Amino acid sequence: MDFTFTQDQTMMADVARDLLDAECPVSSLRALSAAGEARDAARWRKIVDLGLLGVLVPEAAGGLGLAEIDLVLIAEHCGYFGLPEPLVDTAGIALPLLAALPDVPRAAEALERTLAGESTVAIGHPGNPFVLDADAAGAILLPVDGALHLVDRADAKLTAQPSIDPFRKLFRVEAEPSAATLIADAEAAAPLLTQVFNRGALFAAAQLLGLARRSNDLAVAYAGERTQFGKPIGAYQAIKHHLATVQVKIEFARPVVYAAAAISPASGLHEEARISHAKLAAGEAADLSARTAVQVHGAMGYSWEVDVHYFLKRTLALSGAWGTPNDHRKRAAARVFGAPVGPEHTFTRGAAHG
Amino acid sequence: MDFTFTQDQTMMADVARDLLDAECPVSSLRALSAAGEARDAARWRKIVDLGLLGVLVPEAAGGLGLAEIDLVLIAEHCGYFGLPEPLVDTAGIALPLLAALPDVPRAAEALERTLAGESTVAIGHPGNPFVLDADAAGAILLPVDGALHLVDRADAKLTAQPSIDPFRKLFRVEAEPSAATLIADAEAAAPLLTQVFNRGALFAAAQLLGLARRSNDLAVAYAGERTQFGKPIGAYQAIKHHLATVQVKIEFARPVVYAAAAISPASGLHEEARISHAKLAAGEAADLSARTAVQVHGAMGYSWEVDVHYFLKRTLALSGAWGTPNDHRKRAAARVFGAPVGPEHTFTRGAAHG
Amino acid sequence: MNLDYTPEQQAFRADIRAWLEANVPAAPLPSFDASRAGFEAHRAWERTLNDGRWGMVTWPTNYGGRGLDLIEWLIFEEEYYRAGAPLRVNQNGIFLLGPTLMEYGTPEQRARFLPAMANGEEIWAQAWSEPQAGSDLAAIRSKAVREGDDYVLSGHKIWSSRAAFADWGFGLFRTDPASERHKGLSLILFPLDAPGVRRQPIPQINGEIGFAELFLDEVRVPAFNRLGEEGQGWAVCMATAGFERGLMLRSPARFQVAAHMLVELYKRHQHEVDGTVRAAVVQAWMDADAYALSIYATASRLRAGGHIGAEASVNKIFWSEMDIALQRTALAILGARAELLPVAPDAGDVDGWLDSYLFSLAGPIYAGTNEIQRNIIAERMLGLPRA
Amino acid sequence: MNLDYTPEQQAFRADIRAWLEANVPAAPLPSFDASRAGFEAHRAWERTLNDGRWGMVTWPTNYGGRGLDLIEWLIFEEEYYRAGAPLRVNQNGIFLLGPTLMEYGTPEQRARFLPAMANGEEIWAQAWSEPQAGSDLAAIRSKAVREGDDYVLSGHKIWSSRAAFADWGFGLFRTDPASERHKGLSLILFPLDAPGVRRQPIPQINGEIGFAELFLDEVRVPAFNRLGEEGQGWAVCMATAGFERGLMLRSPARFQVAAHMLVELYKRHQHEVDGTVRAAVVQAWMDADAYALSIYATASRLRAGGHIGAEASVNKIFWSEMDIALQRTALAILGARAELLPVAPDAGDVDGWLDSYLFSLAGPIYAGTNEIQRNIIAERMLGLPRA
Repeated sequence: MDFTFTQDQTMMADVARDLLDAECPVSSLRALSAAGEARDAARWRKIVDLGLLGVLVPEAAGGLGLAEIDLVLIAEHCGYFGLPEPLVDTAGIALPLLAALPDVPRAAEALERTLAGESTVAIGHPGNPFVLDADAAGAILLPVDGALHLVDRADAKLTAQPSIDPFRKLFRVEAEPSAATLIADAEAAAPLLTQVFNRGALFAAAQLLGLARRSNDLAVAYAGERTQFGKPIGAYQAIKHHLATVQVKIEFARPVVYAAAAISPASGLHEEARISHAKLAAGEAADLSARTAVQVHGAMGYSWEVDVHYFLKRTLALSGAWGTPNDHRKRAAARVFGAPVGPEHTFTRGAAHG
Repeated sequence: MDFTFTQDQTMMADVARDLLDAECPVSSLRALSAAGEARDAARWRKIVDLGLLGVLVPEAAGGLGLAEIDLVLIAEHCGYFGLPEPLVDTAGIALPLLAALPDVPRAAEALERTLAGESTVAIGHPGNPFVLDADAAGAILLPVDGALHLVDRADAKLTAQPSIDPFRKLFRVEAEPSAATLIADAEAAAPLLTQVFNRGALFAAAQLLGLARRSNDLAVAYAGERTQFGKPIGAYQAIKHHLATVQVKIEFARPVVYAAAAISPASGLHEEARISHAKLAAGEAADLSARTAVQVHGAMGYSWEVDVHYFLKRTLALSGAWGTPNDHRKRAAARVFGAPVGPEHTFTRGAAHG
Repeated sequence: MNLDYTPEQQAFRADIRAWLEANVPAAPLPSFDASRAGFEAHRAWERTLNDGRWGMVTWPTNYGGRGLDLIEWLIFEEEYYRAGAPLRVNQNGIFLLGPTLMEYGTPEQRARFLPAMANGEEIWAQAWSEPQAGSDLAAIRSKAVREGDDYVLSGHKIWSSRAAFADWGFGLFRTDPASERHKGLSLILFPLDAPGVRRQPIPQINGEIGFAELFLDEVRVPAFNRLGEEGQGWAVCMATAGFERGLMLRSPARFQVAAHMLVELYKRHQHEVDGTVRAAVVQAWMDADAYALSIYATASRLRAGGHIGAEASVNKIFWSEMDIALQRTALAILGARAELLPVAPDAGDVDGWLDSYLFSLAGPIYAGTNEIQRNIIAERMLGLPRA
Repeated sequence: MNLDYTPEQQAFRADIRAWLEANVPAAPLPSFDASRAGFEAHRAWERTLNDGRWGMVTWPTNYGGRGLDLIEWLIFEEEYYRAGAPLRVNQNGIFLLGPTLMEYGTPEQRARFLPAMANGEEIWAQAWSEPQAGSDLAAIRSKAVREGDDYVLSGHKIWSSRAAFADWGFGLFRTDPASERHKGLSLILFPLDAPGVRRQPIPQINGEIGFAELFLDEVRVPAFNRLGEEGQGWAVCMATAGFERGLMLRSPARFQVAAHMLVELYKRHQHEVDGTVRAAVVQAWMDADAYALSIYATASRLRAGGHIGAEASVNKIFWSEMDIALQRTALAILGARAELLPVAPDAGDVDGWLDSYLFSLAGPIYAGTNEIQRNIIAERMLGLPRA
């Protein structure tokens, strides 16, 4: 029992954070959205070169052979910096899925090309109505009737579904499944799709935790600068207490997200409830944090000019992606009412669904 | 359309308030509970002498022939002062029920004796698990299999059910119903019992509104006196905002309670939803107000020595009496999902249950 | 107390309902904050309203009104929102400046400004805030220097709603250069196309431009444009802000219609969401209902000679928090689709909920933040000591 | 990061579970705050615990402990609460003063006080607050005058928990009469049966007497009883308060057991309540779980050499608000029966929920109000400017 990150884990996360700090300032988001773009190819190249995409890929397949807990801090930083490029979905969801199909040549090839930064793979899942980044991907993972297909982007019909978040390019994807596109039949696909959903929810939670921290950092900074009635507004107790309340939410989402990562990958009743708890807690923290940041910024918070809205919108989008709060409350309830509860079960694993 | 009280209504309420102000200080509650008593006979006599019991009783039966709206402010004051004696239940529920049975001699007699202050009538209802004040009553209204009986206290077996509120004497009541005790058969009793419940909920709401105001008044007064870190705690923004938040709750419970009274007696979908809304809104205001008052009083708020706990306990008890929040949410939902909504329906009446 | 409408009130409701059914544009007008075309379409609608004498039914007949009372105003608003009629592009004029003109304006000022306001010829922007004077409105630095029969205005206004396209603005200016805080301010009206006025639109969170910055560089206006006495601008402005926070600007009907839409949205999706969402829908309806009842009570009291006090602050807090809760509930029902813009092909019934949610976040901020409102309630209503 | 228990930790859990199964009294002990008999029954239980070397497993073996780390402490607490073992009547001693003695006490002081604390011979009351010094603890007026080898204590302490029946008290006294605020205070231990000590019980909202006032009139104690340097009492006390707000006093297990009971209560009544109550039950479980995870993370960090900072304030806010929400949910399930005392013949399964609810209201107040905690978070953790 040791609920601390290893030195390796924090070092790798620090490297990622430093890269994002240097390469993903809000000015770059502002420039991208002004240009109507959603991706910065140069930044993506640097991320690829850092080798972060293969964290969850076995060493035999060219990755680092690590686990979710090794990626969770990096996903949190991606949320914090509002990274538009698909590092989290690629490293956290798509590649471990492809790596789980080593005997499927097309999957292995897509894995290799993605690891090399030559292409990306977009992920369709019944839990999400649309596919993110399908236009920029070389191939799209597409569940059809429970089976899993990998279709070339060129063979798919994409219908853009504009999101409030300028960096989330969503699409309805239609494609003709065939024996050629099949990479896992329904039986083989079922556990993989479960893992995809759990990883999606886990890493969305990690990003939401980062978003929560970012919005509060922005609000704290502004509250220290902005003066009204002769003193910084951060000296007023009302503002202090708003920000402290957000901080409490953050502090109690954090260990849940990390604990969920520490027990991944997994699919028991306990583990799924913890992942859902992480998504709920981080989502609530991020939501309250973003709204509080708007409020602390006053009218500025409602303007495009101030940075808050980028994180508010990402928060809104990720709150509904990979399971809504409603979906995740249901999974938490399934565990509470379907398995023993009590202090001796904090770290219990497994248990089939009731 | 005139959403103001008449001069007569406010004058009568002011008279009641002045009486309670003089006769029901917290010191009298403290003395009563120290003596293990729940009633002050002298105070009850003064209330009876003021003629308040007959507000809802027709003039022909010796009352004032008025309506719920004429009693609502008085009930609010009873809540404000934490009156232990059963003015609200007697004038607001028991007597109008008895008055609705003019052809039943035993009902008429009980009405007459109660109006004269010689006795009281306790009220059993399926919506409440126990009967309040059954020990002190001369007779008890008891629904059995849908029919309504009036049993002498001496013929009933009472089992005391101690409440956290020292002035709420609750009892399980068992009695042998007979033709002699019957005052309304099931068919005649059904609408009467509905009215009993609606009046019970309405006047509980009015008392909760008064309780909400009282707790906040106590907190505001203490916040102006108590000094910490060199200034009154009421000068700190955190305390100010707590108390302002309570005041907002109070201000938006108030018109709902009054509107519910203005359309009573009635039993349509709209009216019942409004009464339930009143009970919910006043209950939430009273609950937040009492808890905030404890918090503002600091450790003092947790002591028996300070007055807050009397109002906290009454709030707790009345929140569950005459329908729990759960029950009342259900009635509000029945109206929202069972009848047209929209701004033109604010004052719509009637509509049968769906 | 009598909560039934009179036959006259019912007849009035029938009249406005019939007129709206005949006149409300079938398709929604484009936003007045998004383009000049949308702005002008709304100006035309204001003219249509005025032609029917429905512009401001509470105004005296000589200014195009009907001289009706606040209860009829509420009925008008109920029908107006129920019919889905266009938002009022001139709300700064008709709801804020108009009543102030009637209270503080000279007969000449009323004659000059009210008719053109009523028929939409002149659309008004407000210009309260400055970069350093938001919640702390008394920190205003913009100045008005008297030169003969004119004032010369200079300064920098911000968060000026409608100023991107409007014709006129009104705001506070320091007429006494030696004054501080609330003293020495005057309320002055100025044309937005006057020489020396530069407008800089402020894109909002949702990409629209409901606000602009105004840079005033020696803008010359006649002293006639000062409303109220010189140096009394703060008192005049507070009266106006009272109206803004209070009765007129946030009609209960607006929230009741939103609650109605929420109920319909919920009914379509009730099997996709759990009991917490159902309870939130019912709560939204109850809150909108409570707000309506409260405003009817206030209107009745005002009609009987009462005044609006700190309850303007109470109302502000209630409706702004209710609005956010209501919009959030809608997003909870929409689930994963909540992030979609209405133009998305698969948007389904996302409608304008997302935009309304973002707009609702401005509620606790503008016209005095809710923090300021709570201070006001605590100090003026509850009598707690000032810090 | 590894969230599995080691075989040693699992064996430790099995040991304490077996011991508790064999030793926990079958019937609950009477409250230690309600009567001398209840108090003494709990004292006897402390002795039993100590006899089994289960009194404080983190204490060194020479004081009756097992020298185990904080993870084992958490496991101990989980099993302790799971078994429904008696509340710790000496918590002021073993959780607050004990660690402070180990940190600041001389070897002689530790030898004098720790064994008697461990075996329950001496039960401790805390005496922090004074009538004018609640949240503003530095406003303390009680004084300790040095006379030779003694201090002479005078003053008025309030909200002294356990003081109605306890043997010893500890509190801050002004040893430098010219000092102000945080300076010139010393932490002094004093017997509650010493001449000059008068105890006045304070009945609580629930009628029990967990607190007393202490009137000290020239109470003479040896200077030996001063813990830490003279005038350094504030620093010593802050270290103690850090522990109080932080890790020891509010075991996650306590809330997890409460959440477990809530789940069982809900299961019995789920058809009587709606989805909001169900969601609140699940939320209570999640919150208790999050609290446990957070404390495990802190314990892991402390074991690796970290220190507790402002997260003590974060914890305080979280558990106190969680506790109120949890208890309120239980009352919502009990419905109309919630007002009943457990002695009511028809109380059914109301159990101790009402009392727990009332007690939970003290959570945001004691050991520094949540308002103070939010100030601390804002200023020390977020770096916001002081007012």
